Amino acid sequence: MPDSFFTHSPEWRWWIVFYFFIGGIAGGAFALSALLRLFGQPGDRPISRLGYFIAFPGSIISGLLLILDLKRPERFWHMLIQSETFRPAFKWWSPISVGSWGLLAFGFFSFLAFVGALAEIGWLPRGLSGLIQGSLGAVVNVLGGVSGFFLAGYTGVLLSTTNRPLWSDTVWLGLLFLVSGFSTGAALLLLLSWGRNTPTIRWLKELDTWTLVLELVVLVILLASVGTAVLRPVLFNAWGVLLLVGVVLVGILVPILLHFRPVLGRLTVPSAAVLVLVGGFILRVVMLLSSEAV
Amino acid sequence: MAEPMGFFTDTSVCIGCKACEVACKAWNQLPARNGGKVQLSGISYDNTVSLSGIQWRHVKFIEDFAPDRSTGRWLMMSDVCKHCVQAACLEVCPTGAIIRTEFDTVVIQQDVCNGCRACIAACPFGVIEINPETNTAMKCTLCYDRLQAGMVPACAQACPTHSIQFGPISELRQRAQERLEQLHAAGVTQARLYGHDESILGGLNAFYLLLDEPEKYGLPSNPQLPSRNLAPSAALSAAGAVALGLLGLVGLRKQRMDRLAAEERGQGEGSHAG
Amino acid sequence: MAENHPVAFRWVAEAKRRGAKLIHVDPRFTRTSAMADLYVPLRSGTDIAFLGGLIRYMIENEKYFKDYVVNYTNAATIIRDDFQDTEDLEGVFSGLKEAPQGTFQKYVYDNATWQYKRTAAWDAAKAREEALKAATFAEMIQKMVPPPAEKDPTLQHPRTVFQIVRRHFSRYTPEMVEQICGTPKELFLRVAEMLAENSGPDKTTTFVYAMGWTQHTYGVQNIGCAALLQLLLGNMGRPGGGILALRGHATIQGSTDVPTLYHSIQGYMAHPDARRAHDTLRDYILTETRPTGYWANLPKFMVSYLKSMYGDAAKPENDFGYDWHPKINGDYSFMASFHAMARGEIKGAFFFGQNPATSINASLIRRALANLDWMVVKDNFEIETAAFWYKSPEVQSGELKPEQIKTEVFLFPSAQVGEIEGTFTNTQRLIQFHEKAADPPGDCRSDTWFTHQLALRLKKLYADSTLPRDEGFKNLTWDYDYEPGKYPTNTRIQGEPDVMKIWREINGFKTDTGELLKGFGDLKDDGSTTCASWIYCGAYPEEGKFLPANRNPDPDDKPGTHLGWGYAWPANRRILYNRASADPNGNPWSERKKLIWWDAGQKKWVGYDVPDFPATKAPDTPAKPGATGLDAHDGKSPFIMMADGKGWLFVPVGLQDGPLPTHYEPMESPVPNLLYPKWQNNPIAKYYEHERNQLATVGDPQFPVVLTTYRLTEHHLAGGMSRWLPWLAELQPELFVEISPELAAEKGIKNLDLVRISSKRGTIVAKALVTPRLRPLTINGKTVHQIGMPWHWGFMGIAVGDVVNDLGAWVADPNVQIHEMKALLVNVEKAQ
Amino acid sequence: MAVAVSRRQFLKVGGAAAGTAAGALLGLGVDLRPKQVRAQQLRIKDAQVYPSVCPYCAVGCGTLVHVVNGQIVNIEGNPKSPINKGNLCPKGAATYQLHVNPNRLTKVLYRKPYGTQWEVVDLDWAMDRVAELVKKTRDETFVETLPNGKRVMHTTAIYSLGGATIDNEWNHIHQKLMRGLGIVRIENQARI
Repeated sequence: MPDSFFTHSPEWRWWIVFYFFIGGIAGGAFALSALLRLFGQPGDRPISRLGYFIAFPGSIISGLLLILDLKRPERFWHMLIQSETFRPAFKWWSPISVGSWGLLAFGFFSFLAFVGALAEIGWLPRGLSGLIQGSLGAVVNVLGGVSGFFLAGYTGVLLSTTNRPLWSDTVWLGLLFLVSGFSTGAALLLLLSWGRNTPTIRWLKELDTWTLVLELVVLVILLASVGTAVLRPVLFNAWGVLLLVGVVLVGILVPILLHFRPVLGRLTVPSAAVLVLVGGFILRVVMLLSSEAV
Repeated sequence: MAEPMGFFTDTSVCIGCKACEVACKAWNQLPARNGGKVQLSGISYDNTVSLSGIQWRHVKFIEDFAPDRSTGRWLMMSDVCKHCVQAACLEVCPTGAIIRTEFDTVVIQQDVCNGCRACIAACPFGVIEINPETNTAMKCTLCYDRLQAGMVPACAQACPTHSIQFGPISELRQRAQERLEQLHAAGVTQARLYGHDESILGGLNAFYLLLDEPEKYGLPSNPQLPSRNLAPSAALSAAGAVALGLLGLVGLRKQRMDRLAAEERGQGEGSHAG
Repeated sequence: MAENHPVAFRWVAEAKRRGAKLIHVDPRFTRTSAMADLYVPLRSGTDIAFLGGLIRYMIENEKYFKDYVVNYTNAATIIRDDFQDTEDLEGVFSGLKEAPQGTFQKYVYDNATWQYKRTAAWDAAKAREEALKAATFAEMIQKMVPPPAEKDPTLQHPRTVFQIVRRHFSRYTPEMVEQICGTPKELFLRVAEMLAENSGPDKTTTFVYAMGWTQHTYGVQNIGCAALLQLLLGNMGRPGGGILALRGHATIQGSTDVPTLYHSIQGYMAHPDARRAHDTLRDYILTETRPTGYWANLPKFMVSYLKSMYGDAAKPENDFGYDWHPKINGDYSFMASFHAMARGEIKGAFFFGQNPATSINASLIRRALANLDWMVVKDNFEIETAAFWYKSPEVQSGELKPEQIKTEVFLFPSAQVGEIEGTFTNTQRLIQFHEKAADPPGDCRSDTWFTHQLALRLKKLYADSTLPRDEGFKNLTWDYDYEPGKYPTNTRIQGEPDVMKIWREINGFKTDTGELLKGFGDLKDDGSTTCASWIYCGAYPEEGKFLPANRNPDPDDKPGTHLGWGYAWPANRRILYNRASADPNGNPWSERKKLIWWDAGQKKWVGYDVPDFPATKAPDTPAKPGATGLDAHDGKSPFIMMADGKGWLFVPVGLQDGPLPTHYEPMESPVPNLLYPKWQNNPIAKYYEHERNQLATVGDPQFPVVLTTYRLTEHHLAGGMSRWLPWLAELQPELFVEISPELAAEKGIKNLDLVRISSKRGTIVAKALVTPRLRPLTINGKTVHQIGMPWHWGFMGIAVGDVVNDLGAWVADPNVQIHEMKALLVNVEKAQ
Repeated sequence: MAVAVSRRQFLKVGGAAAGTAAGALLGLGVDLRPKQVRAQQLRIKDAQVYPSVCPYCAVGCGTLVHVVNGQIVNIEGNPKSPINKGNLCPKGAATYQLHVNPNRLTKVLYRKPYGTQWEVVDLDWAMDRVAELVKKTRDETFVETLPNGKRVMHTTAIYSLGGATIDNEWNHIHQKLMRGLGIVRIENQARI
């Protein structure tokens, strides 16, 4: 029996599934927005603002979900501050520790960007739009983008840094979640800008398609790296079917197909986006719960 | 700093009486599962089933008989936290709740733990779980309170057959070696030690004498630290992030090229509206 | 042993570490088997066949310990010419006759022919007549001394015990053992060889048993058979030898010594009995005293006992109140009493820490409880017995209705061990004191408090009676209240008796000075001493010195007898008959096995234990012809309680069912008795007839499976002290039945399936635990399946389950009336 | 102490020897910080200790009962006892729950003849009532002599069962009371 089968389940269930999903979207969306801000055109701004509007609430929800998942939620601050000495608690080799700081950082930058975006559309004093413009904006975008990428990807690294079946039997999970976060972030942006057809949208569509291809490649490598000794008990069952149908078919292949063959007319893009989101969600469900079921 | 202390569990003399389980619960005031009202597991005489937040000692029963009963053994083993020298739980704990004590044992500080369960997923032996009464992660403390008072841990004191031996690690290792040699001399060639040296997680401060493969007892043959995956996993993710960024940039560049090309063609229709 | 007495097994593990070999003989592969060097399966209830085979092996292969056998046992003694063995009578001994009414038996034995052949003619009846005329008890006893028995130290005479034993066991060949027990011959022979190798001057073997041997209709003979074997191997009275009973209750030994048992009064004296020649004190003494050996002192024990009962009112002129003392007139044992209760002959009952509603043929017991006018239950939890009237299966099924049960029920909550001070006597006869740590909660009271308070109330109720029949009770001494000003102040409980006053009475004192007695050697038969329990005399030798509270263990290195820890009766001796640990000349048999020995310089016995022998009696002391007591023994007779000072291979008196053990089948058996086909069962076994107490026939096709019952490490008895404890309930939460994979396959039963188990008396349901630890055996060419069930469960508490004892039968051993829950016939089928 | 040092040295060597980047990381991943010492409160620190004996089987293991403020807080094996040297079986180890247990009865329960439920009654009342019943039944069923003229002075209509789990002192006074009253159906667990 593989060594990972002598372990106990941490019972990271639905709170964590949603956190990983939403955190991935938020991180991905911010990263996309940052790309558009740093390297795009002024015309890309509306979409990037949309990304900020997604990212900040996403970070708040992420934090809440994470706290709700704690068995002692009132002690969530122990992640950041040592309860005995009140000094900062940071262990770079503990993904949860790093993740907590990462989420905090992401929350901070996405908040700045959120404020900046509100300023851009006139809901807040115009001066605050400097948070996402100019050199200050560049700093916010670079750091926020990096922490967004981090948020999307560390969740997989966290799972791999255990001794659980599947999770710890591969080192590709972080990458997979990162890619998936990016694609679902893009999908949500596409969905929310339903009906528009701008270069930014086309860029997003294109990007999402290639990201999905990359996701499929990473998923295949991941499964191959896990090996059948682990796959048999973990995924050679209903979970595996869900992975194939829900993620590979519905969440990846069909959206790619729709990209090249827009058979649904005006509904093609949003449909594909919805499917990508569904697939991204199912990916988290399968990756977390199939291991939990062992 | 006191000398490293630990358990040597000699399964060859374990009679499966479960005194260790109850003595542990009595001393640490741990509740029975569901108030004691549980169902028969059907797994030999094991009804506590596994280590958990309220089960810090657990006796395993393995019935190993040939169909014609020409050979037959009933293996028993009292399982416990291994108090690894390289402890996975301690490594991943984000709050600092898990500490290494002056006895080289690993203890979860109950007033610090916030129940994130990283340690549960990290432990290669399935030792830790949440105690439903405190909602914190719990496991054997090697009776830290008793150790500080110079007392023997409750389970080791209760164990009637010296299957659970407590003492300084150096002494226990020597005793284990002697016992192993005694058993080998008596023809019990299957006997082996598990976790007595640095080969497993730098050494287990609760190590075992087994009468068969570790897997037979539900022990991983080659347990590792979770951090083995950290660097490669993080590196791949970082590379992925760079790749995705580049993918985006390529797209943006292509977009710009397209626009420039369009402008060159003199078609000024603004496509950026909205 | 590892199953039910894990801490005692500690020492087995220790011995194993030092090279000792462990053999486990059991129908089931248990946690003890798991630790054994050799596990030997056998069919439940065939232990005498197995042990008999070993006896034959030792004799035929001359593996017995000759010096020991010749000097220390009655092997050389010649038995009366008219004695006939089972070999002569095809399965019974001489003296079998029809049983009188009311014994629950078909036959009984007259043991007249089992006696030693005397060197001169002797008329016991005439001697008794003479004795009755004697002035003192000592003179009476003197007149009862018989002439010596005939002996042949060469053991060649055909009527020597040795030759009779040899002939008696000649049928128990390894082949016969295999056919009866189902134990492969090779395995049996390995046991025999290992036993022989590990016995002798330099080594000893010990036998350890529990209910697997006792709970049979020949339970006493099972133990006797082991004793016979151990005497042949020279393993009695020596360190590392003996036969150890693993008893199941904290003071089951104490409650037998200080007997809450109907058949005996203090210190193993027979209860005065209207069916025997016990009419007067002198009759009683003449009937019960063995004139030679230590029992010759019985008059002192008895008179001191009567003094403890009736105090100053017990005088020589009124036979020390003997006439006030009740006499028994029948079998009042557990099953007999419930039989009487089922017939409505018992009106009131007390149940103290015992739970009969889950005991043998429990359904019948629960129905019997409904016949009581009143009952008192005193326990820690609401046990099944207390709740029978609304919660029993019979009420659930509607057969009994609470509105129709007249019984007035009291349930008194009890104090637990940490809340009371007192003593327990463990299975090694060691009396240990436990202190009170805290008050019990609420209205919980010690049982001592209860009985004391009840007695004080009854004393008051009878204070004005002038009826002759109440005279005894009015004279019964009852002085346990603390002296004024001495009552403990750190308690809110009032009315506890003074435990040390109780001990004054148990230990005894001089009636004139009140001075505590130093030991039973101080006892007198003239009323100048009072002592409730002669065997406990000496535990409290002086004020402020209470030996059961001693806590001075030996240091780690030596000698390990721990004479300073607690107090073992008699006289703090740790190994009984330990004179046998030295050879006839008084030297240790070997250096390894030395315990006590004769020190010629000091002219006394010395060593690690208190000698169980007159301290200054030299090994070369000759027996005094015609003397009483120990003077009748020479210096080479270790077994001081026996009339001849020898270990009895052949038992002329004391056993109801024969002087030698004989294999019979359990009352319910799947096969006929191969050894003696004419006698299937113990001919004098008891059977308590009742319509709800039917037995299956031999090889009954409706009940083809052998059921054996047992206990688990995780629970205690009927569960009254374990099934209510969450920590224990979770360890073994539900009733199960252990079934071999072979039987399970045959019956289509899978692990954890619900299984119905039925006997001729009842049906219960349990979860299946299919395990290779059980195995079918081949008995005389026929496959016999055995199943096993632990009997801890009941319908109250946290861990609940059907009552396994519902399956049991009221059949009993004729000596001690123990039942036969270890071998029953049942049927097994899937429940759904 | 020497061992502790060599063990930590091992970790450093192990980390360095791993060579690869991942290996180095792994080495660093192990917590090398100095061990922490944290004072633990021993819950029997100020307890009074009473030597006792296990109430389950007849092995007679020595136990220690710890009491704080009049409450039993712990019961464990007595290391001094030559019988068990501190060891206990699961039952003995659970003795604490025999004392401190929510399922435990603390009041006298009484069920009237033909009653359908328990009533809680006063201890004194119950004792008085039992004494009355004993007297009544004894007086109604007492036999002085049998038809054959043998004197027996007993009643066989009252039955007392139990004792093997209860102190010797109780066994003594109880059998004395019973026999003093002429109650001869006295039994305990020894026979079953």
